[in-house]
Amino acid sequence: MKEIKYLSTGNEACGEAAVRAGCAFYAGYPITPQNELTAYMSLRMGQEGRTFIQAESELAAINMVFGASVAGARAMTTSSSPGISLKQEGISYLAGCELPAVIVNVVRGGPGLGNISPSQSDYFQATKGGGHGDYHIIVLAPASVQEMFDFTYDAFPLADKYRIPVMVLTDGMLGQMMEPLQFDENIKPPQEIEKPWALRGASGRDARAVKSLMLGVGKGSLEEHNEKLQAKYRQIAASEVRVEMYRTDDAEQVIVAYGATSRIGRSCVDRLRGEGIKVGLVRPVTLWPFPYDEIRSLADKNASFLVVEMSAGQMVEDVRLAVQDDKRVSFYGRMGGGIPMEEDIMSRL
Amino acid sequence: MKEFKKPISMKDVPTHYCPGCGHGLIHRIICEVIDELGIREKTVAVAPVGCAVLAYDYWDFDTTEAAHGRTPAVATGIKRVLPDRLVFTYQGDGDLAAIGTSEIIHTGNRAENISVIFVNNGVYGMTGGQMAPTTLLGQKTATTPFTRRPAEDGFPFKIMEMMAVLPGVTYLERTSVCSPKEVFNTARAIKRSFETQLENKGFSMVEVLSPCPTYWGMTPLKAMKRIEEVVVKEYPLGVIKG
Amino acid sequence: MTVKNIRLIIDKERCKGCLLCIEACPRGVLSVAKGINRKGLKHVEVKHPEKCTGCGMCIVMCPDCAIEIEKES
Amino acid sequence: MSKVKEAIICAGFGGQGVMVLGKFLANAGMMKGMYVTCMPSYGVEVRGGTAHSAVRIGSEMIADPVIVTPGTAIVMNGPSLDKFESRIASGGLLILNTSLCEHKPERGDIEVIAVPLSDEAIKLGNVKVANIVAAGIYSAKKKIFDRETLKDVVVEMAGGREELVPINIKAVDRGFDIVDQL
Repeated sequence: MKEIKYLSTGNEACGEAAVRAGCAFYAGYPITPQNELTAYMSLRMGQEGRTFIQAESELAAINMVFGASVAGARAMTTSSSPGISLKQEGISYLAGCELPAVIVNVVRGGPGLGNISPSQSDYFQATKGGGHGDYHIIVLAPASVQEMFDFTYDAFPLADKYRIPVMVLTDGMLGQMMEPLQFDENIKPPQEIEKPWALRGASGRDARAVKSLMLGVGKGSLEEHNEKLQAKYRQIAASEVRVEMYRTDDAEQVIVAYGATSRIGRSCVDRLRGEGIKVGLVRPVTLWPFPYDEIRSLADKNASFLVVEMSAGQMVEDVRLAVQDDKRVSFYGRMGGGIPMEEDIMSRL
Repeated sequence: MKEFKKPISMKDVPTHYCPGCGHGLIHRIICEVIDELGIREKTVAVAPVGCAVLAYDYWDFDTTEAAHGRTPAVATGIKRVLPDRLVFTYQGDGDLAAIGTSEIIHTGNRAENISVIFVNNGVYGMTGGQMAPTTLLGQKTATTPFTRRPAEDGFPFKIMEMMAVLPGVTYLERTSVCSPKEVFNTARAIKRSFETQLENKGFSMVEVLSPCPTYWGMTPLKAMKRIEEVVVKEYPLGVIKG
Repeated sequence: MTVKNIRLIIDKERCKGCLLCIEACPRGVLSVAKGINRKGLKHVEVKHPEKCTGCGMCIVMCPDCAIEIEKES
Repeated sequence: MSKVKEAIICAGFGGQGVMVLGKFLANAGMMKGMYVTCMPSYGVEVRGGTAHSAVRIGSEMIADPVIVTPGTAIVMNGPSLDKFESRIASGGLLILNTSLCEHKPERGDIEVIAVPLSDEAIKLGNVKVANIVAAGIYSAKKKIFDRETLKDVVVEMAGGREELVPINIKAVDRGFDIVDQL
């Protein structure tokens, strides 16, 4: 093993992870603040002799990824909020067809064009479906440049294993900032698994279709298909929750924050602990599946919760679902690109 | 001695299409060409949204289904991953010339080495006979109750002529299925399109003028006559490029 | 080479009665049947098999793969 | 290691290498085994003519890469002085490029090192190394990294343009010399 370490932006770390994870196909479209990622992929995919396409739109990009995934390739697209809204159509089709794909959302402020500052206002869209129909995608929320790499790398085998789109939900701050990035120079792509469902030509077997239109009744009906999807989602919820519990064992007050905001939350915990105040941090790493049980176990110990987000309050609804006592859940959020300040968080504890 | 029978690339099931619908004909023509070229096992097709969405129920080769209009984008993804397969899209005029205009133009402009079979019947069939971009002036549809008038609805969309200016586009031809002669001609054109792809010569597209007796409000025979006498005046047959 | 025993077969359950084959046939072999098929559709039948030369124009125009020809030489 | 908690803003015109300067200092911190973040200004601001990068270097994990109140501002032109002078922490450090700034800073509660950085760079042979002279000044003043570390970073960041290494090393030295002569 030979570790390499260098200063990288989050966007480039994400791109490098995709290359290292064996991403064979990338399609993207320019949008700030993820442009470095598309540019990086154009260089690296070209160097590796893999496919990079600058699509004519986000709609085209996600559907190119759909095609590459149908053909059995590890495929990725990346964008930022307005572009991800356009991609929702394709994500719904990927979910319906049970196709793996990796989608990175470097979130910016909204609604509409909003601004290009960091934001966490796409939480609902990412975790509650986003497009039409009953579906979920796995959502990973990195909080550092290193995790931009690690989680993107992990997203590919997760997508393959469950035949599901996996989203890396990050923001303009994590995408643009530079931090040390370290990984094994000889890191191998995660083991490719058989994709017996892929369409590569009906050679030596019956022809088949990859589709999401289910007009039949009984066997092969949409209801049956959705039951199957839901069973898969239950399985993922049971086995893929990731959460970081920081100094929560004896915590009377718990900050719940993910991604960039969790960094501020952690710093608040350290400072308040220094003053003898029993504060902890829960950082959901998977936003879907959400760590309901972990938060509930703290609620059972009578902790109260302060949810901090760069939004008007989206994840707070999941925390309320977990705690089931609204009086013990409070919220602090910023909505215009401002990052919650430590003083503002600590004054609420 | 030669027998006339169903192509082996066609599943032995009845189609859901209306009597006299051109889709059944064009499906069969494609399957005959695939049989003739012996490429059934290396074909991956992309079905559109529209009446032909269920094409995979009739074609006995691998087929996926794209979101409305994104058909060429999906085909692009497949072809880039599997460059040695025959990849084609099958699209109606709503899918290709309305919601998917951007995808078709850019896929052609990228010189994607795929084939496009564009079925122009001048209406939206699946949704109930609404105006398509290709609807003729003076034609009555569910959404042009006073007929298509340029001031309100614009003009019939000649997508092939527009595509012709793109350097990435290798071969364009417009055919019809209104008579046995034209059916043979369509088969020849589709074969040429597939061969263009198999020889790595780039993007090609065959527009097939096709009848929709149901939403044209006429018998299948009259619909064929209408193509022959009326539709071809707006959409002249022949090689447009290549 | 002479052709004997041309057999024109119409799958009436598949036929939707569009009549494109009748128009295509140069020798008036086909006509509309009196009855209907199980889908309730008027369908085409072979009325004058003796006139058929096996040219296949009917098949060329059939949107439903409802016609086949078998020949023995 | 003593506790380090540096917050630096590097600001100037686009093309003055303030992004490179931020990355340069962050790289030096990383080489010293410290936690670092470097946050470029991006988007609209870049097109507006002035650009800046925010660098944190610390012996503990860094929460927020955004810097509202920098402990140090390295200011390469006049408009950036207008923008950042008021934000520098009381008792903080301002390194000012007087070659491209006609007015003087007004704050009395900060330490100011005013040097014609662009002219110094021209004397060395390339106006573009003004940023590295500034890095030398910062490092000499704060004593967080030594000359050799900075020179290692110069080599590390050369990225195929090795011909630029000698002049950048001279720029590092010049920065240290300027502080020695204060």
